[in-house]
Amino acid sequence: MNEIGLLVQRLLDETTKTSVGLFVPELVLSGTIVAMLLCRILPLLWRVPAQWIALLGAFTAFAWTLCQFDQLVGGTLHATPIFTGLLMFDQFATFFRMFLCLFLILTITLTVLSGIPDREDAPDFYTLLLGATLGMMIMASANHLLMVFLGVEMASVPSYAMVGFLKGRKKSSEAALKYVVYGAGAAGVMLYGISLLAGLTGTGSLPEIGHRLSLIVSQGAGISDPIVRTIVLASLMVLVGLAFKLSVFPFHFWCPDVFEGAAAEVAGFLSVASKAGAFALLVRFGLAFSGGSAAVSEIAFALGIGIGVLAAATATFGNLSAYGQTNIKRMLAYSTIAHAGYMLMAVSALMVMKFSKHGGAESTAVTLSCIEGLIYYLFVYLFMNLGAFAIVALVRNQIFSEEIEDYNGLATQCPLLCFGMALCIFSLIGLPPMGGFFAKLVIFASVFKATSVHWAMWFVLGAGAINTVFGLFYYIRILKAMYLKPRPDGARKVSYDLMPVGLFVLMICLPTLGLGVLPARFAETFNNVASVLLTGR
Amino acid sequence: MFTAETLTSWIIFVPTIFAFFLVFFEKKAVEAMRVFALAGTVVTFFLSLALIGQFTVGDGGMQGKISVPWIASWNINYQLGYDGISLTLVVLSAFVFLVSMLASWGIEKHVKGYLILFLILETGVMGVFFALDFFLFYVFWEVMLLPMYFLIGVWGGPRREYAAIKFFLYTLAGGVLMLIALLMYYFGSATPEAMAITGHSGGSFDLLKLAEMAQRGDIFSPGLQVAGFILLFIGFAIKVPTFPFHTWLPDAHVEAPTPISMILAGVLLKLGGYGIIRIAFPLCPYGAQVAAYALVAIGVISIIYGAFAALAQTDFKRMVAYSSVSHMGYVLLGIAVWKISEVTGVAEGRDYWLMGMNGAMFQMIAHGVSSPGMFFMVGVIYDRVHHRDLNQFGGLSGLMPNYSGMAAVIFFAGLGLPGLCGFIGEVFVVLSAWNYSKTLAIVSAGGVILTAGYILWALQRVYLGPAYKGPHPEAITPMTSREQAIGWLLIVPCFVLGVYPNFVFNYTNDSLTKLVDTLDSGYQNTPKPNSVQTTQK
Amino acid sequence: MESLGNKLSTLLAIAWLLPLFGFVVEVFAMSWPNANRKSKAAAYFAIFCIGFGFVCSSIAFYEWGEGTDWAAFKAVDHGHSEVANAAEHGEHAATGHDDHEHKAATHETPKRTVFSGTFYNLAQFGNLKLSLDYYIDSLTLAMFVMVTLIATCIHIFATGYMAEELVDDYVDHQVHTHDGGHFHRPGRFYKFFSYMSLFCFAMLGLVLAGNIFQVFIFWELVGICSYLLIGFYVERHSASTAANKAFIVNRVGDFGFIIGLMILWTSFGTFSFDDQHEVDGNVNKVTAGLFTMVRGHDGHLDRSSDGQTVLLKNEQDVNGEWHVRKESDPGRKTITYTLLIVAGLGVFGGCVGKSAQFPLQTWLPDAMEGPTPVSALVHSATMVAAGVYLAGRFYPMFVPEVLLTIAYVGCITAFVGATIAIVATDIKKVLAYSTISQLGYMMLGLGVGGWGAGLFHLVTHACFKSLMFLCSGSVIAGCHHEQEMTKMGGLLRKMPITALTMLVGVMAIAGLAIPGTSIAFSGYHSKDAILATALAYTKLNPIHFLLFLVPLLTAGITSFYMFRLWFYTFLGKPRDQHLHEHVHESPWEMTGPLLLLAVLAAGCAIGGEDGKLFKMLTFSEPVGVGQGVDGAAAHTVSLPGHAAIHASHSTAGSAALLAAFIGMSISYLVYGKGVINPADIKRQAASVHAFLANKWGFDDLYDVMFVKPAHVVAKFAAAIDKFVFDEILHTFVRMGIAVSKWDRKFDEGVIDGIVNLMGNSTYSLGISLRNVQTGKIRQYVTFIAVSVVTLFVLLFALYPKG
Amino acid sequence: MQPTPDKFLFISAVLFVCGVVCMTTKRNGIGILMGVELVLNAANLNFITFSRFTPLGLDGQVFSLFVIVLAAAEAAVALAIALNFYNNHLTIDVDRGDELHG
Repeated sequence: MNEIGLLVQRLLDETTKTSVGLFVPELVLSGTIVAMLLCRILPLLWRVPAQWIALLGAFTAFAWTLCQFDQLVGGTLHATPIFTGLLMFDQFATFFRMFLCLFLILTITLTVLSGIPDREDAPDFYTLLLGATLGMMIMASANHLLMVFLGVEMASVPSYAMVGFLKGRKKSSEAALKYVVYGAGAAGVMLYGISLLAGLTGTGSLPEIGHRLSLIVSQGAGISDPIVRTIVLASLMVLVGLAFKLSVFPFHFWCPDVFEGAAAEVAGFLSVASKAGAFALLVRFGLAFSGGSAAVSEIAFALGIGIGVLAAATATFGNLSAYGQTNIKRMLAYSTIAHAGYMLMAVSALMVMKFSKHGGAESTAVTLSCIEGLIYYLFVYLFMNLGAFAIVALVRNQIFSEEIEDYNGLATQCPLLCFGMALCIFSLIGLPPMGGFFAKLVIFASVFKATSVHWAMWFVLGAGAINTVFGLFYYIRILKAMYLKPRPDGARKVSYDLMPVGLFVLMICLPTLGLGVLPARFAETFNNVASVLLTGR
Repeated sequence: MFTAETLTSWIIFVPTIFAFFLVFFEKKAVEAMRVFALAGTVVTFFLSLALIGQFTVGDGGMQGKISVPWIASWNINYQLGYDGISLTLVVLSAFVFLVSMLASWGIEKHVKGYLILFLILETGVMGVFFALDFFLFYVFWEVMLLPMYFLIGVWGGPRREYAAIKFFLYTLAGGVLMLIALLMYYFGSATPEAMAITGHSGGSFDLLKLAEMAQRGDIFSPGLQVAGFILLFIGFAIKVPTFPFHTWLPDAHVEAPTPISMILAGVLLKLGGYGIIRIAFPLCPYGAQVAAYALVAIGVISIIYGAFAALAQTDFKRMVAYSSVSHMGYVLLGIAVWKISEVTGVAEGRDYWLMGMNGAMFQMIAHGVSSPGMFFMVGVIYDRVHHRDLNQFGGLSGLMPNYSGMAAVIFFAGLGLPGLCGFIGEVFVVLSAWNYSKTLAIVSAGGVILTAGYILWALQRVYLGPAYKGPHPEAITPMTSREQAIGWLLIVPCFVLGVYPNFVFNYTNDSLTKLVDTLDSGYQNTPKPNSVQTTQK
Repeated sequence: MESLGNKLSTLLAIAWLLPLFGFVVEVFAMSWPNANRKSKAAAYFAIFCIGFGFVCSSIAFYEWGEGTDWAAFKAVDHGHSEVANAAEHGEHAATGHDDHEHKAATHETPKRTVFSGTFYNLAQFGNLKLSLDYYIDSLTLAMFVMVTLIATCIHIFATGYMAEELVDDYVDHQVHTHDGGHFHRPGRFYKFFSYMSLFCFAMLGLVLAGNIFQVFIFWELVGICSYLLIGFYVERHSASTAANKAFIVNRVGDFGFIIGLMILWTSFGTFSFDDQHEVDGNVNKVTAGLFTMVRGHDGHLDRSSDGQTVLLKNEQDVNGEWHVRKESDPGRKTITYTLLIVAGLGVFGGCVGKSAQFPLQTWLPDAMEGPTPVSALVHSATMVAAGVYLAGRFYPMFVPEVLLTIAYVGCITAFVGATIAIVATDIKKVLAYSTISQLGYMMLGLGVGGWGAGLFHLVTHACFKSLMFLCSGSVIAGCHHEQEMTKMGGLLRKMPITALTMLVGVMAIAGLAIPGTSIAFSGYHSKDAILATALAYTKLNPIHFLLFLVPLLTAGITSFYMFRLWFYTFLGKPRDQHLHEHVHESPWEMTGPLLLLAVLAAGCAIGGEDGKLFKMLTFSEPVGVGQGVDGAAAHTVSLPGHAAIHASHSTAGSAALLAAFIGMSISYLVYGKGVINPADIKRQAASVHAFLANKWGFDDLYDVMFVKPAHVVAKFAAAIDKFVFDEILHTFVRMGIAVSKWDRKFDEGVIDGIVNLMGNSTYSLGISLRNVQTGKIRQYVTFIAVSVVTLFVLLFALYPKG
Repeated sequence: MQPTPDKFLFISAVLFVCGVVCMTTKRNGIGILMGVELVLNAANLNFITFSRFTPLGLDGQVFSLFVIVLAAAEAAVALAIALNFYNNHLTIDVDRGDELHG
C-alpha cells in the first residue's frame, strides 16, 4: 500500500511538477477549444468571434513553445521524458510543436481572410482545427506506441470532419467519406501492427524497442525466423499508418481526391501540418531501432533502403501524375505527394547511415544533415505550400474556380498574388535562390553521402534529380497560365484588398526567398535540433 | 567605397537596386522607367570599366578577392573575385546589357515588369562571372533562368510559350547535372588530404581551392574527375550550346524579343563557355583530357552542323541563331585542343593550346559583339515589316542605305572578315587545332566556306536586289537615331577588337597561361588508372 | 643607312594607309545626310590618296636605290649577290614604330637590301607570336610602284567612266521593276571611290605584308573589296550572284590556304618570312623566319637520311649562320616532307582561288559584272595577280613537287582560258578569259623554275591588261553600255585614241616584236622569259614536255583571239548602225590614262632580261633559284638554273614569235579580211564551240558536285533538327497514346508544355498513371492490404543477405 | 487446457482479415465502418492477449481501453460524414462517390 502510495505520489509529483508545466501549450489549445465551445453555449458570448479566440489561443501556444525552445537551446531547460515517458520533451519535439503552432496561426489568419467558415460554423471549424493541431503536436512528441496511435487518431479524426466541412458540396462529402474510410483502414492496420510490435517486445516505449528487439533477435535468429518476420511485418504495418499520413506511394490514393474535394485552406493545412507531425513521428519510430544489436540494425537498414525506394517511387509518381491535371488543387495534391517523396529520401538516408555497418563519426555528421535537411525542407515547405494553397483560396474567392485554365492571364489583374505564386512555385521546383533549393540540396547531399553505403541510394538520388526536372513541367503550367496566356474576354475581374490580403501573401511567400538567401542561421538551429535528438548533445 | 573588392558586389547588385526602385514608379511613366533602367545599365557598365582600371595586367591569378561566410555549416562563402577571363566577359556583358537596354525602347507591353526582370537578369549574369564559390555560382546560374523564362515567355513571338519552356527545361536539366557534380566535389573535398588545402574540415565549394586540389591530383580520383567532367560539361554544353544540345537555341532566339535575343546570344551563351573554362576544366583536368578528343569533335561538328543548318533556313532570325551554334563551336574547339604526350602526359605544344584557349576567349567576346549586332539588325527590319522570311526581302540597301551598310559590317564580322572581330577568334582557334588533330582541323577549316555561303546568301536575299518583295513595303523607313546609335555602338567594338586584339589578350593571356599550366600539372599529377594497374602487376 | 629601313617602312606605310584614310572619309561623307551626289570631290580625294601613295612609293624606290647604291642594276650574277643579301637579312631590326635599330657586329658591307620589321604585335602566346610585319625588298617596291601607278591611272579614268553616277536619280537600264519600268536609284559615285580606296589599301597591305598570316588577312580583305565592287550594281541579280560566287569560290581556295597556314604554324611556330628580332633587355634575340628555317643561307633543303623529314635550321651561330639543331636539342624542329608538300599545296590553293587558276577559274568571268575600272584594277592588274605574287613571295617554301603542280595547273589554266576566249563575244569576257590564261602563264613560269620570269610577266601583264580593260571601258562607255562585240565594229574612226591604244595592248599581250632587233613589246619579253624557262625545264625533265608545247600553242591562240577582239571591235563595218551613230570618243580623263598606260604596256620591259625591270625583280630572287636544282639525286624533278634558261632563250623566243605571228595572221584572215566566214567554222565545229562557249562545263559541274549537295546537306541538317531532335518526342506522344489507349482528348495546352523526348514519354506515363487513381474508395482500401503484403514480400526478397 | 497466446493471436488474425475483407468488399458505407471496427477489435484482442502473456502487462489493457474510446470517436465522426454523404448523394453506396478521380 505504501509502495503504491509512493508510486502514486511520485507519479503525481512528476505530472504536476514537470510534465504539466512542459505541456502548457497543448493545454492552452485544449482550453481554447473549450472556450470556443462555451461561446456557443453561452448566449452572452455569442458575439465574440471564434476566430479571435482561436488566434489568441494559437498565439499563446506559439509564444509558449517559442519560450520553451529558446530555453532548451539556451540550456535552461533540458530534454526529458514526460508523463512517465509517454511523451518526450526535447528540442526536436518542441521545434515541431512550435512549427505547428506557427502554422496554426497562419492557417487561422488565412481562413479569416478568405472567410471559409461562415459565422455560424466558425466555432466548430476552429475547434476541429485546433483539435487536429493538438493531435499533431502529440505525434511530434510521442515517445510511446500508445501515443503514436493516439496522436495519429487525434490528428486524423478532426481532419475527416474538416474535409467534409463544405456541407452542401457533393465533392466535399465524397472526399470526406473517402478520407474517413481510407484513414480508418490505415489506422486499423497500424494499430494491428502496434499491437504486434508492443506484444512481441513487451513494451510500448519507443526508446526501449531497440533493446528489447535485440534480446529477441540476437539469439542467432536469422531471416527465416518467424519472430523476425513478424517484427518486420509489424513495423511495416506501423509504417503504413504513417505512410497514409504522409501520402507515400502506394498509400497516397486518398490524397488527390481529398484535396480536390476539400477547401483549399483545409488542403493547405493537411498538406503541411499532418506531414510535419508524421515526419516527426517517423523519425522517432525509425530511431527506435537504434541501440540494438547488429541484427536489429540490419533490419532497420533494410527498412531504410525500402523507405528510400518508396521515396523515389513517391516522388516520381507524384510528379508524373500531376501532368494531366486540370484542377489546381488536385495538381498541388500530387505535388505534395512528390514533396513527401523528397523528404522521405532524407529519412531513408538517415536510416541507412544510422544503421549501416560502417558507421563512424562521419556518418553521424551525415545523419545530422539528414534531419537538418528534413526539418529545413519542412520549414520551407510550410511557407511555399501554404502560400500556394492560400493564393488558390484567395483567387477562388474571386473567380469561383480552381481550374488552371481559369487562371489564364491572371498576372495582369493581380500581380501581387501571381508574384507570390511564382515565388512559391519556383521554390517548389527547387530553383535557387529560393528556400526550396537549399532544402533540396541538403537532402540530396545527404542522400549522395549515403550512396557510399549502399548502391540503391544512387537510384534514390537519381530519382530525386530527375524528378526536379519532371516537376518543372506541371508547375510551369501554372506560371504559363498566369503570365503567358492572355486573360480571356469576359473573364471575372479579380480585385482584393492590398492591405490585409496582400500583406499576408507577402508574409507567407517572401520567407521562401529569405530561406534560400539567408539559410545559415536556420540551418544551424536545425542542425542543433538534430544533434540533440541523435547524440543527446 | 569602390575598391576592387567591393566593386564586384556593386556591379552585381547595382542592377537589382535599380530594379527595386523601379517598383515604385508610376505605371504610366513608361519613358521615365526606361531612362531609369538605362541609367542602371550605364552605371553598371561604368563600374565594370572602373574594374578594368583596378586590374593588374600581368597577374594571372584572382584579383579583388572577397570572401564572407554565408552558410558556415556548409563552408559556403559569398566569395567573389575576378581575373582576366571573367573581367573581359563582365565588361562585355555590361556592354551588351547597355546596348540591349537601348534596344528595348520598342517594348510596349508591361514595361515595368520587363525592365525589372531585365535588370535582375543582369545581376544573375554578373554574379555568375564573379562567383568563386561553386554554390554561389550555381545560385546565380539558376537565378538567370527565372527572368529569362518570363522575358521570352511574356514578351516573345507567337510560339513564345514553347520556346520559353524548352529553354527552361534544357537549362534546368543542365543545372541538375551540375548540382550532382557540385555535390560530388563537395564531398570529394572532405578528405583529410584536402584539409591541408581548405584548412577546415568538411567539404568545400571554393572553386579556387577545388582547382588547387585537382592540380594536386591525388585528391580527386580519375573516376570522379571523369564523371564530374561529363556532368559539368553537359550542363555547360547545353548553355553554349553545342551539338546535340542546341535545339533549344533556335526556338528561344527566334521567339525572344530583339533585345533578349541580343542578350541570349551576347551574354548567356558565353556563360557556357565560361563555365567550361572556369569550372569544368580546372576541377577535372583528368576528365577533360580524357574527353578532349570528344570535345574537339563536338566543337567541329557544331561548327559544320550549325553552318549547314543556317544555310537551309528561310527565317532570317533562325539563320542567325544557327550561326551562333556554328560560332560557339569554335569556342569549344579552342578550349579543348589539349594534346598530351602519350608517354609522359605532358602537354605537347602547350603554346598552341594556350593560343586555342585565347582564341576561344576572343571568339566569345567577338561573338558577344557581332551576334547581338546581327540580332539587332534582324530586329530593326522585323519591327518594320513584321516578317522574317529571307525570301521575301530584297532591295533594302536602296531603301535603307545606312541600315544596310551597318548590317553588312556586322554580318561581315560574323563572316570572319579580317579587321573585324570575328576573324581573330576563328582563325586563332583553327590555327591551334592542327596541333591536336589534323583531320578535325581540316574539317573545321571547311567551316569558312560554309560561313561565307550562308552569310553572303542571306545578305544577297535581304539587302541586295532591285526591290523589296514582301509585305508592308510602306513601313520601311530609315533607321531612327536611337537605332543608329545602337548600330554604331556595336560596330565600333567590331573594328576595335578586329584591329587590336590585344585589347582582349592583354587581360586573358596571363590568366589562361596560368590555367593551362595548372591543368597540365593537374593531369600529370593525377594517377592514371592503367598506370596503377601496371604498378600493381 | 640604319634608318633606311625605317624610312622605307614609313613611306610605304603612308602609301598603304592613305587609301584607308580616304575610304573612311568617303564613307562618312557618303553617309552624311546632305551629301552632294553631284560632286566629284570623292574622286579627287581618292586620286589624291592613291596618287600620293604613288609618290611615296616612288620616293621609297629611289631611297632604296640610293641606299643600296643601285646594286640591283649593277648586279651581274644574281645568284651570287643573293647569297650576300640573305646574309644580311639578319641584321635589320625595327620593332614597332620606334626608331631603334641594331647595329650588326660584323657585316657593314655589302649593303643591306632587304628590310623587315614589325608594325605591332597582334598577339603573343608563349613563344608563338603573331604580328603585323613588313618585308621590303625590290619585289615589294616594284609591286608598290606598279600598283599605285596603275591604280592612279584607273582612278583618273574612273572619274570619267563613273560620271554618270553623279546624279540624284540614276536609271539602271539593266534592272526592271515589276511594273515594267527601269530601276531608279540615287547615284553612287562616292561609294565607288570609297570601295576603290579600300581595295588599294588592302592590296598594298598584301604586298607589304611581312608574314604569311598577314598576307592572309589582306587576302581576305581584297576578297571582300572584290565582292563589294563586283556587286557594285547591287540591284542586278547577276551582279550580286557573281559577287557571292567570287567570294565563295575564293573561300574554297582559302580553305587550302588555311590548311597550309595550320601546318606552317604548327610545324614552324612562326609565320614570318624573315628572321624576327626581339629586344629582351639587352639581349638581341633572333628567331628564324620561315625561309631561313627551310632554306638557310644557300637555298639547300636539309633532309634526313631517309628523305622523309625536312630538318629545319633554327639555330644561329656566332657568325649569323643558321644550322639545324642537334637531335638531342629540345628546340629542334622538323617537318615531314609530305607535310611540307601539303603545306605548299595548301598555300598554293589560296593562290588558285585568288588568281582564278584551274579548277577555280569560274568566278573571274562572272566578276566582269562589276564596273569596268574595277575589272581593270582588281580583276586583271592587281588582285588576281596577288596569287602569283604570293606564289613568288613564298617560293622558298615550295619543294619541286609543289612547283610541278603549280606548273601543270598554270599550264592547264593558260590553255583552258585561251580556248574559251576564242568563242567569247562579250568584250570584257574575252579579256577576262585572257586574264585567266595569262595568269596561268605566270604560274607556269614560277612552276618551272622561272621565278623572275613569272613575276616579270605579272608586271607587264598588269600594264597591258589594265590598258585593254580601260580601252574596253572606253568602248563600253562610248557604246552606251553595250558589251557584245557582235554589235560593234568599225569603231576605229569614231574612237581613234581608244582603238590605237588598244592595239598597243593587243600587240603587247600577243608578244609581238621585230625579229632580230631588241625592239619588242613588253609582252614579248616576259612571255619569252617564261617559254625559255619552260623549254629549259622540259630539257631537264623530258617527260613533262607538255609544259612547253601547250604554252607555245597557247601563245598562238592568245595572239589569235586578241586580234579577233580588235578586228571585231574596231575594224569592219558597223554591225549595229543605230549604236554606231551614237558612239563618241571618251573625254580626256579617260583617254589620258589610256595613253600613259599604252606607253607603259609597250615599253615597261625594255631591254628584256637585261632591262632594268627584270633586273630589279630578280634582285630579290630567292637563294638557290639561280643555280637550279638537280632532282635526280632526290628522285624528284629538276629545275633549270639561270644558265640553262639563258641557253634556251633564242629557241623559245623565235618559237613564241612565230606562234604569235601565226595567230595574228589567222585572225586577220578570218576577222580582219573576212577570207573565211567565222560562222562557217562555228557550224563546222558546233560541238567544240558549244563546249567552249559553255566554258568547258565547269559551272554546271560545280553546281552538281558542290552547290547542290551543299544545299541538300544543309536542308538535311535543318531537317535533323526539326524532324529528329524535336520530332522524336512527338513520336513518343503518338506511341504513348497508342499504348495507353487513353481515349481522353489530349489537351493542346498540355502537349505544348511538353517539349522533348523525356517530357513526352514521361508525360504519357503520367497520363496513364492517372488510370490508377480510379476514384473508387474500395479499391483504394484494397490497395492498402495488397501493398502491405507486396512490400512485405519484396522486403524479404531483397533483404540484404549477410 | 492451458490457454496459449497463439490461439488468441490466431483468432485475432482471423478477425483482422475478416475486417479487411469487409472493408474492401462492402459497398455500403456502414458496412465498411463495421469492417473497421473488426480490425480495431482484432488489435484489441492482441493487446489483451499480450497483456496476459508478455511483459507488456497492464499497458496492453490500457492500450485497448484507449482504442475503444478512440474507435467510438472515430465511429461518431464517420457516421456523421456518412450522413452528410447520404444528404448529398441520397445513398450510402460508396461506389457512387465517383466524382473525384484521375
